[in-house]
Amino acid sequence: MKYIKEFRDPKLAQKMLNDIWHNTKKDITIMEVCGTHTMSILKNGIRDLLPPNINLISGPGCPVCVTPQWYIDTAIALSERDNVIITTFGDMIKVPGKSSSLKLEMALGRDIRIVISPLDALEMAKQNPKKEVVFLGIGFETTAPIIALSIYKAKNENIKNFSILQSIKTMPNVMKEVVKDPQVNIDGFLCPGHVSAIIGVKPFEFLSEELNTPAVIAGFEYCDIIAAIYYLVDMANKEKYEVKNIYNRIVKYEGNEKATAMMNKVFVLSNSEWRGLGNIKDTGFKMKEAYKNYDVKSKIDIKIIPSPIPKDCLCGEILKGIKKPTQCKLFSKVCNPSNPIGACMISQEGTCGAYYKYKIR
Amino acid sequence: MKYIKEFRDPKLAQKMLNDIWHNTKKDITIMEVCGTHTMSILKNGIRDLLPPNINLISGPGCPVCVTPQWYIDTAIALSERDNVIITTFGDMIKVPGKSSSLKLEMALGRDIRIVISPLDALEMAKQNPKKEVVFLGIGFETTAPIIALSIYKAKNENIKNFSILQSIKTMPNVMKEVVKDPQVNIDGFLCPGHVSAIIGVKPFEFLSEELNTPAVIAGFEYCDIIAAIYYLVDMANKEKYEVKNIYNRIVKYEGNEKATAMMNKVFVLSNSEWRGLGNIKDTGFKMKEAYKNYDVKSKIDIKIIPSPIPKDCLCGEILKGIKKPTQCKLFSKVCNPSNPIGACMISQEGTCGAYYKYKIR
Amino acid sequence: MEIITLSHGSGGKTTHKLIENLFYKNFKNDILLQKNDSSILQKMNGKVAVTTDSFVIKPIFFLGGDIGKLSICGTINDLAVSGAKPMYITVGFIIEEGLEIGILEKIVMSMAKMAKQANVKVIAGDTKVVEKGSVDKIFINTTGIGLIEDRQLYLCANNIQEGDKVIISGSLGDHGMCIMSQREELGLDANIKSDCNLLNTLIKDILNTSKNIRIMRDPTRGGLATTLNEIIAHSNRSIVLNEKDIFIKEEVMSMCQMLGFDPLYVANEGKVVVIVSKDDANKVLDTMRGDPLGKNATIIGEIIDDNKNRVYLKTDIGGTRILNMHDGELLPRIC
Amino acid sequence: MEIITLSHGSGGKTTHKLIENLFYKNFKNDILLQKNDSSILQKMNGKVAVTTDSFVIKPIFFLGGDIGKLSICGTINDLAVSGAKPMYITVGFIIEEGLEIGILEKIVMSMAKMAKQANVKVIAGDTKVVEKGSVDKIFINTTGIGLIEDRQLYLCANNIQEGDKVIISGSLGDHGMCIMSQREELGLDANIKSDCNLLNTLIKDILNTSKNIRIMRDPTRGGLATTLNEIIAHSNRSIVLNEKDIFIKEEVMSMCQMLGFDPLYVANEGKVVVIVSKDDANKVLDTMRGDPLGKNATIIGEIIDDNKNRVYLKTDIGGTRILNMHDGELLPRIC
Amino acid sequence: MCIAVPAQVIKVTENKALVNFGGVNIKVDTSLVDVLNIGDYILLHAGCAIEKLNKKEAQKTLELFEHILKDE
Amino acid sequence: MCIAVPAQVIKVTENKALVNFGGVNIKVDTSLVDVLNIGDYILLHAGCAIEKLNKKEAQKTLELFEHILKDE
Ligand code: SF4
Ligand code: SF4
Ligand SMILES: [Mg+2]
Ligand SMILES: [Mg+2]
Ligand SMILES: [Mg+2]
Ligand SMILES: [Mg+2]
Ligand SMILES: [Mg+2]
Ligand SMILES: [Mg+2]
Ligand SMILES: [Mg+2]
Ligand SMILES: [Mg+2]
Ligand SMILES: [Mg+2]
Ligand SMILES: [Mg+2]
Repeated sequence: MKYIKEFRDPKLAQKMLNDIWHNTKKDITIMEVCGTHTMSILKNGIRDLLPPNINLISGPGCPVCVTPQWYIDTAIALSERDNVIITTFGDMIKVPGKSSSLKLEMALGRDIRIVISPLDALEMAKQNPKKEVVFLGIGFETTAPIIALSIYKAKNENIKNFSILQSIKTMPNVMKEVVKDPQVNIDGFLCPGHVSAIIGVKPFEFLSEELNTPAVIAGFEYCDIIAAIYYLVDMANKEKYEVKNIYNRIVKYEGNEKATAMMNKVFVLSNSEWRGLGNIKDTGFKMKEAYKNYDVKSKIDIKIIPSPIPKDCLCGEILKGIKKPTQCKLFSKVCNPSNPIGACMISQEGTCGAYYKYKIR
Repeated sequence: MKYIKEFRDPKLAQKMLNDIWHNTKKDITIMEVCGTHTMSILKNGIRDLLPPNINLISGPGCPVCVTPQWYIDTAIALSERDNVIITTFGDMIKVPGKSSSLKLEMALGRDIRIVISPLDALEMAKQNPKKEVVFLGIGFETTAPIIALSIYKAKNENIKNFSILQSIKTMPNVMKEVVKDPQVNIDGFLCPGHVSAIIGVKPFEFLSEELNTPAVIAGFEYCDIIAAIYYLVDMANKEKYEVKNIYNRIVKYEGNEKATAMMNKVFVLSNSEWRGLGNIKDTGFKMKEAYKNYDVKSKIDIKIIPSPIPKDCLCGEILKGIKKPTQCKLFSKVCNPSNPIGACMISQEGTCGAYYKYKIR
Repeated sequence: MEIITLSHGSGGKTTHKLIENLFYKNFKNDILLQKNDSSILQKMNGKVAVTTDSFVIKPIFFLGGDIGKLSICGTINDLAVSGAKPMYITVGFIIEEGLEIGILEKIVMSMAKMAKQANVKVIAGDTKVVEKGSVDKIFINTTGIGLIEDRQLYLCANNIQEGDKVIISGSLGDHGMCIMSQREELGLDANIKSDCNLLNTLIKDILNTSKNIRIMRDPTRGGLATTLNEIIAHSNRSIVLNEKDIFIKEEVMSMCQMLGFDPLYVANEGKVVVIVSKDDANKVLDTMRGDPLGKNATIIGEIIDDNKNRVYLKTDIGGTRILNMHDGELLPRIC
Repeated sequence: MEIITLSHGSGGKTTHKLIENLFYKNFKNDILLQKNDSSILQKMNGKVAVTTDSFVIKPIFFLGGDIGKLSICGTINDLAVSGAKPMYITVGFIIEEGLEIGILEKIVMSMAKMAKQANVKVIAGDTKVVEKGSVDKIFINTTGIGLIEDRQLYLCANNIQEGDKVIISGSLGDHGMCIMSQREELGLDANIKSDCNLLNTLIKDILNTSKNIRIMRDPTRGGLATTLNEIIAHSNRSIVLNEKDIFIKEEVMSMCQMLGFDPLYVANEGKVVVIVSKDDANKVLDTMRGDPLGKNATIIGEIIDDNKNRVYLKTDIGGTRILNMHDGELLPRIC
Repeated sequence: MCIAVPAQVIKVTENKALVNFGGVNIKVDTSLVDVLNIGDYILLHAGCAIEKLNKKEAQKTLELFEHILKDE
Repeated sequence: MCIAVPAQVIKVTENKALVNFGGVNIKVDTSLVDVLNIGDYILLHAGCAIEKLNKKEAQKTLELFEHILKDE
């Protein structure tokens, strides 16, 4: 595995960790805003290896976590139509709606299929011309260009039975929202590496420039992550605030221009509802006029019933790093992976899910 | 079970059998032309109980036996169409076509359903408006009015996705054909009780009047059948030729006029192909002009490939009573109920099937 | 409405919860609760009888039973007719996702009840859940282990002798026609109860009554005619049955007549056919009639020595019919 | 192309023909050929181990095996890890009408080959055929019976002591990722061979090497992590594994990474995990490495006494992760 | 050639009747026979009443049989 | 938040490439990246190449790490 193993070097990790222990003089709170970073931190047991005054918190970086409940309910309502095939990433399958989940609906015989790409869903639409193939469009900027591409191709190839239930989100503005909350207190950001691969470095520069918070764009192997922490501690100590890119092998300053062009061809920024955070300006996408036929809502008249946040669920504060899962009354006993209440419990990258799985207390 | 048990009286049967033994002076050949009579004779072991100079032979009285192979092949070809549901009496399921059977096609996933009435098939058409429900219309005059009724109702209720693959046969003319064959030598007929229930006594009077052959219309319990033989022996002895009706509880001289009216409303006499006997004039039915939309052939363009009689199969001669199954080279070894070659082996009432099942040699 | 999902078969927590809350709760016994990959039995003092069957019945609930009851009775009966004392049973479930857990629970409770009644321990189990459409609701495999305490006992077709009597414990065709009457599409409405039942006690009493039991069988799939053909195929003798002595309930007979079936080929699930020496036949008959499950027992025939391996039926009027082994499934017919 | 039809399951002639020509022919042995409702085994001198499993794998043929091989190996392995000598197996087939007989034959031959290799007799069987669509091609239940010859032997989680070593016989995740690689809709092409194999010889050698084997398991559904959690749940101790000692083949790891799986939770079908006293660990490891199926065996962890019933994983960089029992089936993920 | 059984009418509605044959109830179409009354017997084939049973004639046939039996 | 892996290009066709990631081959859409050559590495996410991997920059990062390791 080239470009993976090279970034796994126990000796290097040890050295950086030593330096971090040595250099960390004050309490430092670092937020990672990418679920895959969260997972890697947990899988490698990095939290254990850091000095106690470094506090790692997980932001709203799991696309499944931040999808509101009505979205699931809408997907379920769509799946109940005879002529609809729902296609989705496996991640969405277990997410609980108001009274069901796609998994339960599958068990009851609805035509719901797991795909690993929206392009596979498009292929399925071609093969099932009598069915409306609806793809559950969730994700951040990493996934957005691919969903855009599938829509673009559908239009180009004149495929009319393909559409998206749209809930794509964008990263920078929600990070802004999180940091602006007076309760929130973050000393450094671990920026999402794969989002950055698409949008580049610039969209994160407000962190250092406007908010005086250092940030590092990093990859996902343990050396990448530990190095990021190393640099964040270093910048915090030196009170030198910049957005440092140590994932240059993938992330260009300007990002992937072809991918952003595709994204912008099909989508335009819009408000978006985040589970636990509410409706936030310019943190999502909607289809441009030319592509609006590929929005399932333009084709199928489905009533969307806004969903209240489950009572006692602290998802919102957990996503902002204000609370920890263990502070939630429901955690573990009532809310667990077999019976997730909030979305943070659904995915292994969801903060509550990770806390549960790895028995963090 | 009233009107069944009363016609099962061992003492009476014994008495009649004694009389038959006593009265049978010469060799007498009796043909039963109803498979259900054949079955009852075999089930009750009546053959054993008759004097050796009475020879019972089975005529073309099993509607499955006499259906040509191309009919099965056509049904199979229809079943291969996605939008077709084939409905059929269970009897047809195992009948071999050229290279398959409905049973094998079911196993391969075709939508083929067993019904006990053509009216159930019509019901199925109502419940599956997007499918063409084809009923395999086989049978004699007993079944014909019911099939006619289903067509009449379909037209009346404006049901457009129901049709018949038609191969209904009528009895009297084929009996005439059989008796006219110079090789055939029959001294008495056991007339089909349930066909007579519909068409009455008159259509069989040619037997006594034109052909000097006595005939008895009888029911299906063993006393009915033994009594019929008793009277046939008696008439043969007395050289007194008439058509005697001892099934008066069911068979009226004029038959069931409502049923024949229904039959004649929908059908008109036509030539018909009999497996083993060939095409015979006025031995079948076709739809009248007003109902021709209910003939599947008018709706679906299916090529009918006439089927040759399987080589070495003696079905034709067996149906005429000229040969016995045991004279067929294929009998038992090659041709048996698991692998029937000719149609006589398919149904338990088929002469070969019965010979096989009851190990008659 | 709680339903079974693929998680219940994935071997993880949900599976364990199901096992604890449903299977262990209902089947609990020392051996099952070892919770190991294999269950360990203490030494068995005698020969061991083993049998396996899968149950795929539709509908899963029917008058007189359900797939669970059937899966236990069927296997216990197969052990019992072999002369074994049923001791242990293993259970393998294959479940379609989407099945209501309440339905599974009913089935499991019904199994537990039968196992308890037969004093048999469910010692091992397995649960697989398959995708919707990959199975029809639920299939159950049971494997039974029994102990043959009497070292002399060996029931086998070779023991059969001329003059031996054939006894059947009651009416024929009840199970098969019960199931047929519940096939909605046929539109037939009859109050036919399946005979599905445990025969182990009846059979124990039979074995205690006579040392001259030649062979026993439960005439399930294929009915009495097929079972007798199987028995006689392994011997050199034939069987003659008397039609008049064979008891078929009126509604079972009616259903058969309407659909063109022969009740001698229809499945039973709570009947035993016994072949016993001529001399002991009446004694055995008396014992059988003393048990509710054998109260309609009759001697229906005897063994003759004609070297033909045939099953003959003497009809009511003295004719003879040969009952061959049937071939293929029973289909409702109109002619 | 000959296919299976409902007749093959109806218990009549076609069934008997299938049994004679396919099952008896391939599985033949003295006990099976008793052809009775139950098969009679001679007395078993020792404790008896029993296990049951149903196999519902899709696809039915895969690189390194097929459903038939798997159904024999899986059950024999469950007997073997319990310290039993696998002796007998029963087989229950549930077949969808329309299956090619040639496919069934391949499966049966594969089963017969494995049974022969393990010196195990197939002693009883059952075949059910269900309507098209009522099952997905073929399901197989096997129930295994083994003999525990060593009267002292009782492998059980209670035996586990602090300092005991955990050994795994080879690479992890091969079976699960082989199956995943054959799911066409994912479009992934990898040359991953299932590890599906018989472990009885390897395990016999292990038991002959050390009297201090605490417990063994084959980490199938749920993978190593789930199996270790099951083991430790019944003790009062914890397990610490060392990530660096766990062997996962590159392509298996790659497949896991692409689909978001953790290989420690992926099924194996030819691996055994052994918990053995510290002192005997190296001896056992040597024995294992002497067998082709154990050539990659390594000591991957040890038992600690922290009263927590946990499975810990020490990561490459010295961090600690808790491996919980997984919950629910593995679904391919993109995030 | 056609399985048909005598069943007793237990309920009559327009063009339909519920009939009983030895303990088995089935709804049949009665379009092909004359007016039915409860207690009548019909001949049932393929889901239809295809004829009414004539009880008197049945009796006469039985008497005819009786006659044969008694006959010397 | 998105599983993505670096995979090596082994075959290129119009808008598609066959790539290998540690022994697993998969066909990916390449519409979103510039011209690819055999031997190039791409970042694979959800069936698409979403970026090319810059081997030189990777080397530079490793050198930076090397530097930290050697440091002091
Ligand atoms: S534990 Fe559950 S309920 Fe509590 S914050 Fe997390 S997801 Fe919400
Ligand atoms: S035995 Fe078979 S081949 Fe011969 S006549 Fe009869 S049906 Fe035809
Ligand atoms: Mg749908
Ligand atoms: Mg069709
Ligand atoms: Mg059995
Ligand atoms: Mg059985
Ligand atoms: Mg049995
Ligand atoms: Mg199991
Ligand atoms: Mg097992
Ligand atoms: Mg197992
Ligand atoms: Mg196991
Ligand atoms: Mg069986």
